[in-house]
Amino acid sequence: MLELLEGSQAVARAVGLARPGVVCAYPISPQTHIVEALSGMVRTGKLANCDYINVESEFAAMSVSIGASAAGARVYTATASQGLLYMAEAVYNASGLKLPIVMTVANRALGAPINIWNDQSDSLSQRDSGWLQLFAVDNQEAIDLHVIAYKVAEELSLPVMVCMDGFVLTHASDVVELPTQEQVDAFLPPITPLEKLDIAEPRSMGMMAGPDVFTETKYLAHMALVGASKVIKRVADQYAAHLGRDAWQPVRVWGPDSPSERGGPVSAERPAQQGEIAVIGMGSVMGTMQAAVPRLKEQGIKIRLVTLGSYRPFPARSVREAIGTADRVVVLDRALMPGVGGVLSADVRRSMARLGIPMHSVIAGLGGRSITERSLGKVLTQAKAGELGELEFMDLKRDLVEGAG
Amino acid sequence: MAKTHIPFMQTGTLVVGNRLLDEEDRAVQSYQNRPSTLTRGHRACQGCAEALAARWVLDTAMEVTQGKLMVANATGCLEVFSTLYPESAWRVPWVHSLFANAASVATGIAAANHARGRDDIRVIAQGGDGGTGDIGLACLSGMFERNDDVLYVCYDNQAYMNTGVQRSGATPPAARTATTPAVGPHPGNVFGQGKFVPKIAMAHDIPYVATATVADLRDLEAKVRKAMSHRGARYIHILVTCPLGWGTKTADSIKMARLATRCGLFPVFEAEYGEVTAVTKIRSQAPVEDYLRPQRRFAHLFGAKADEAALERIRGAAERNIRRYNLLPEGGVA
Amino acid sequence: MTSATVPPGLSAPAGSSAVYHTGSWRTERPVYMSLLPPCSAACPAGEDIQAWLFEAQEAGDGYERAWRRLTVENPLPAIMGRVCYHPCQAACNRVQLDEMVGINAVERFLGDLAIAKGWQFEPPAGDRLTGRRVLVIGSGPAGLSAAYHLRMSGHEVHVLEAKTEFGGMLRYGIPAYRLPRHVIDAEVARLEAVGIVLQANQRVEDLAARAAGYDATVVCVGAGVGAHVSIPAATAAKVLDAVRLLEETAAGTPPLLGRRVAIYGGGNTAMDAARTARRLGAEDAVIIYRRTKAQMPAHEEEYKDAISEGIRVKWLSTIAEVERGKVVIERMELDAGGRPQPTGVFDEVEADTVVLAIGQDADLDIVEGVPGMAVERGVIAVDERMMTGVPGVFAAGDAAPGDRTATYAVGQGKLAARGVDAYLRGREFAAPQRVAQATFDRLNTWYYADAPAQSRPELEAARRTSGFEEVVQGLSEASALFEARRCMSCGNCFECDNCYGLCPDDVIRKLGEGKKYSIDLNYCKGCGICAAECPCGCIEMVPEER
Amino acid sequence: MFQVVIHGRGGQGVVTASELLARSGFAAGFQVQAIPSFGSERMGAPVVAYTRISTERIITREPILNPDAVIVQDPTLLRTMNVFDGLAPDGWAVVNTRESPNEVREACPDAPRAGGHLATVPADDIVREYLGRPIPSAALLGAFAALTHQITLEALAASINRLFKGKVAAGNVNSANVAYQWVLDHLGQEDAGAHGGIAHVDVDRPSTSELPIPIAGDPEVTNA
Repeated sequence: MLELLEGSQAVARAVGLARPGVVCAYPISPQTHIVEALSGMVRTGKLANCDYINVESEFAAMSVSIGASAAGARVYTATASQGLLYMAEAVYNASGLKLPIVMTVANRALGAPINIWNDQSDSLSQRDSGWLQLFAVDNQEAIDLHVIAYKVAEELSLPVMVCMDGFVLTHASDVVELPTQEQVDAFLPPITPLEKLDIAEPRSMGMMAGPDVFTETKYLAHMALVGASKVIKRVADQYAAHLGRDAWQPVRVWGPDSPSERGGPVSAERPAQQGEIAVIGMGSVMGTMQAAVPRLKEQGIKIRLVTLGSYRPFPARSVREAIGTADRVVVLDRALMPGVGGVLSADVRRSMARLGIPMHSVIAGLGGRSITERSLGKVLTQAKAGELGELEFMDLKRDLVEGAG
Repeated sequence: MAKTHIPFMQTGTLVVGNRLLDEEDRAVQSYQNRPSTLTRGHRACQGCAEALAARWVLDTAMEVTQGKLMVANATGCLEVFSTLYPESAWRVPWVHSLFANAASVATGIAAANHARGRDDIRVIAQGGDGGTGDIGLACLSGMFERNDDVLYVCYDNQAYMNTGVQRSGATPPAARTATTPAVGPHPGNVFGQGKFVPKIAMAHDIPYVATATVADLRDLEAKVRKAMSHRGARYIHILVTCPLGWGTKTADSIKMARLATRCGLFPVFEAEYGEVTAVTKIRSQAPVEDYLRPQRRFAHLFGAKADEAALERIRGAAERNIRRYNLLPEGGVA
Repeated sequence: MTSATVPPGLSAPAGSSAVYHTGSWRTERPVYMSLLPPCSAACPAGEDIQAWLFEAQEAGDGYERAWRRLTVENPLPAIMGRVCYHPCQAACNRVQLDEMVGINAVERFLGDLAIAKGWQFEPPAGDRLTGRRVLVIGSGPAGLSAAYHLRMSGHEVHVLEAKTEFGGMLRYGIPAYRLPRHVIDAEVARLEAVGIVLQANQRVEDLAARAAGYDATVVCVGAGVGAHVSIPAATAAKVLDAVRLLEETAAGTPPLLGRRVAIYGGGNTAMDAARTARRLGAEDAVIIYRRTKAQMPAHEEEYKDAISEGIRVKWLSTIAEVERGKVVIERMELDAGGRPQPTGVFDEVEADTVVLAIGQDADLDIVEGVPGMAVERGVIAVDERMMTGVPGVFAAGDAAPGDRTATYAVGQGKLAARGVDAYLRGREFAAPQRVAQATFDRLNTWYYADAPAQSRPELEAARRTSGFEEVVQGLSEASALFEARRCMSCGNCFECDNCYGLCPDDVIRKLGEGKKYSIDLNYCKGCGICAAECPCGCIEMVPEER
Repeated sequence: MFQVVIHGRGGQGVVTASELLARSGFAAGFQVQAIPSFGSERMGAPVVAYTRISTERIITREPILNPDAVIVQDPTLLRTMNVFDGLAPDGWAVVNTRESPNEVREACPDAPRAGGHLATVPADDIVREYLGRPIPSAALLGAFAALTHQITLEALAASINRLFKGKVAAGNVNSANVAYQWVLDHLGQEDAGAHGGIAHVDVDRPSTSELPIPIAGDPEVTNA
């Protein structure tokens, strides 16, 4: 049933359908509406057999999640921006402990200067944390992704960040469709943790590892994420099949000639080819980008969109395949490594190292700067013309920076 | 469990076991088949009172809960010496996450148990003084303020021993640590205002707060029992001797804790809902010097350069405790 | 690494640390000791006091176990519980904490309880009977003790008593108000019950003749002859010795003493004589003693009891002359060496009778002229196993060298019995090993509950002097138990579980009640807490030899 | 695709208006999208929200740069910012003010020039009367319905009743109803304002029976 829902409300309902046992969070914009809604669902009993814990910090939120997950509960939390950094120590810990926590990151910029608006600096800063990071393009994907995330997390015994652009998605009302409780129950059985605190079989979790075994634990963590790509893909396909409709994909390729309006996985779409520009990005910017494509096409600029739903693990092979023989690659990067360039660009560059295709990193929409079809069009026009630099800051106000510093 | 009057039994409840007592009056530590929740093979230093206190606390809790217990442990000596992979000295479902978050992890465990209707499984969080009162204070306070069903136990050895004896918020004035060396015009730790976490705990009006030491097992066991008889947030703060950090003989770990209480520097009491309800009176008062002198961390207070002014301030602290908690028995002499 | 693969969460099963042996860290190891407590060290009868108090502490059935443990060494607890001067208590470590443990009173409690309950000794089992026959001459404490221990060793024992009733000085030297006769009867009867044959009215004149047919003989004839000094005395003056006074009183034919009695001497016998005189009707009994109170040999308790019964003492006085109705005394003063010296100052004390309590001598008629038998300083010379110069003839008690107390006699009787046993079995006599003492500094007295001593109730003073009713009443059970529990078990594990409970490394195993503990040296780090916190000091840290 | 920008101040229900508008479009079977542009604003600061109504799936996430219609919830904004930025000359605008459309045009050069494309509504007066609180959103959406016909008054009433209950719902529906009628009554009168406020409104107040949706005294009736 289609509904008009604010993204946060939709996500809260999706999380509720997954029947978590413990939800805890600390308020930070723009994640608040999600946990507010969940607190209400727990209070009213709509979400039964669930404890909602109001904690005193994000660090505590992740810590409570760790405890609850270690005790075998399905756990949910949400955060953003500074909150994610404040919980960073526990973020790494949760993945090290192999706890299948699902956390929504309502992507937001990092200060200073303090800024509450959307970019993706926060979750991307945790790219090495050992968590899976899955991105939603729109609120429908955000809904689907939360259900998928639990299934993936629990199958892999790894924590998952579901990343959705703050405000742009969390606070936007869209027409979406939630799966039914029956559908989710059938898809997502009760959690059976690989390992948990168990009075019947007491074990010690979170032990110290010496030099003799630490490398091996990290190797295993690496291999677990490498292997996760297949699991993610399978689960996403299962989910779509289960619901009988299109749903989130770890990598989606789209062009004006795509058989489906949202595009499809690499296997179902042709890769970019000569004469085309492959545009790679994550999150809501890819919606706006897609909207800009028809006008660009009119200008003779052929675009193939590669939308990454999975950032960690990074689907390098799919990205390489999707790029195909494109003339050039433009990465729309919502996060910056100062002194280096775009965060996502670095991953893309690594995956296409031997392709010999020029790549442009476009830093776009930092701190809530609007990403417009017009600006995207401008960038791609420049790209087509070979005028785009290797690293560009979209809509940079030159007058504000020239002479500064 | 209320302490009951026990007729004269040679050693009464002063010793661990007493064959003259009825079975039900005996300490859990005296049970031949006690849980030994923290068992042999751990790598604590010789004479580690923290290891001892932890076994006491958890064995009692295991007894009370009939084995339905889960434990969250902060980073620190207790964690490091007990769980170097692949060997764990714990015989209880146990998890270590981070330094600062044991209280929150415990909250999560309790919530998970509650959500699946297993409130019969109880949760204990434990950490050292740094993990509790310094870096972990926010999580601890949150757990208290929400009145989460967790017993938090702090093993206070008065410094960051795990990292090589640096000063913590619980380090006593004048004590030498690696970061408060005994040099300069005011050697050792500063005379600050102190941070006594039990009083911070009491400020949350939680159901139960108690202090204890490793010198009085029965008192500690009774307090753990009492704590476990309450629901909600509870806190027990245990003074544990650290031979390494204090510079004491390994065999003197119990004696030093005893002297800490006998001189009044460490008050032993219970508080319920923010009010002190019981005080363990000083059985036989000792001068603070008796407590300080055997500790190398206070060596600069004695000898050729005896720091009488510092000693006087420490005496003052002991007297203040004695007055504040009414530590002397009726008649005022112990 | 012990695990084949690294588990995903790097977890480990409970208690898996057992594979890690921390015992290699140790430089000292704790060792459980059994040390000689000062009470036992001081007990002339060699009682393992700590051991039987340990049993008594448990009350109920523990009393009988305590009594049985006690009577392994001393068959006369009801008697000794009354007349022993309990050097054990003077040695008791608890004196340094609060007050000594009332061991003697507990012994008496157990002794009386045994009589009341009719507890008997276990006679030697048939397979332990040796068929050897031993003659014991004298049924005083030494003789009874020797007879008991010999019997328990499986020998046939025959006791000959010169007097009409058994007990020797217990009966004839100690007043009934201190040692009621039924108590002696009961403990003697118990000895007869295990097959010891006692015969009264058997004065032995010819040792060799009487010893014929026995494999060994123990001479325990005591020291029943009152010592005399030469004091100028008027013929009308009535002078008798304390031994006679006590003996005749005991036999029911007390001598007439008159209203005022002077007793000469400062020992326990003097106290007994004075108190007996009061009971026999003397209105005034005054003790005349050459030295000061501090030098008085009488036991403090005996002295106190005497004073509380109205007995007076003239210190630093000697009797210069006895006249009718009075004695002339000379005042003495102590010289630099603490010895009394006459001053030439005289005084008079009214006295109808003078009782001499200045010592007793052994009655050595029996050994006179026996070839090989040596008498030295008025007693029969013996070797370390109490054998006289005559092979197979042993001596014990007051007739042998050593202290003249009933308890010492019991101890000597036991020693002689061991000597006899070794002699009969042709074994080397093994002198008892002296082990390290449990001194006070070894204890951790923090662990003992604060508990001052219970004193035995005493008969009101006015009632005391009116007869020979027992003055010092036994402890009630509660009080006896209290006293028993005041024992600190010096140097001997009493299973307080401190080592077990206070080990930070969980390396001590409790083996079950009565079985004590074992230390797993694979893990013991040698911190020494167990030794430091052992209340009774029975754990010693011993350096590791590497 | 019909794109609407709503300007107002924090606390005036701008975000709610955006959602009500989207919801009303959704009720009519359209694809919709409502995006509030959040700041760290508190009560009183300027707020803008965007609503798209379309027959096709809406994939863009950009802010609306060239709206088809602008709703101005607070008249004070007219002279502090260009609320009509990007609006096509033949675009639509609803302004909460007692001024006449031409008075608005005078102050704002980018305001719709075309006759009948700019409606001014004394929405504050209306909601003061029918709602009792200064949240003019529903009234302005009522006016918007009358002006643009992009949504129906019935759909708006249904959306209001979905979001609110009881007296608040009834007050908002009534306000929307009255404003709707106001626009019908005044559309094309480019110089007609409501300078007399609600008193002026009262003079020409239509009888309840003439309103598209009967005025509800009893909120239960409205909810039903």
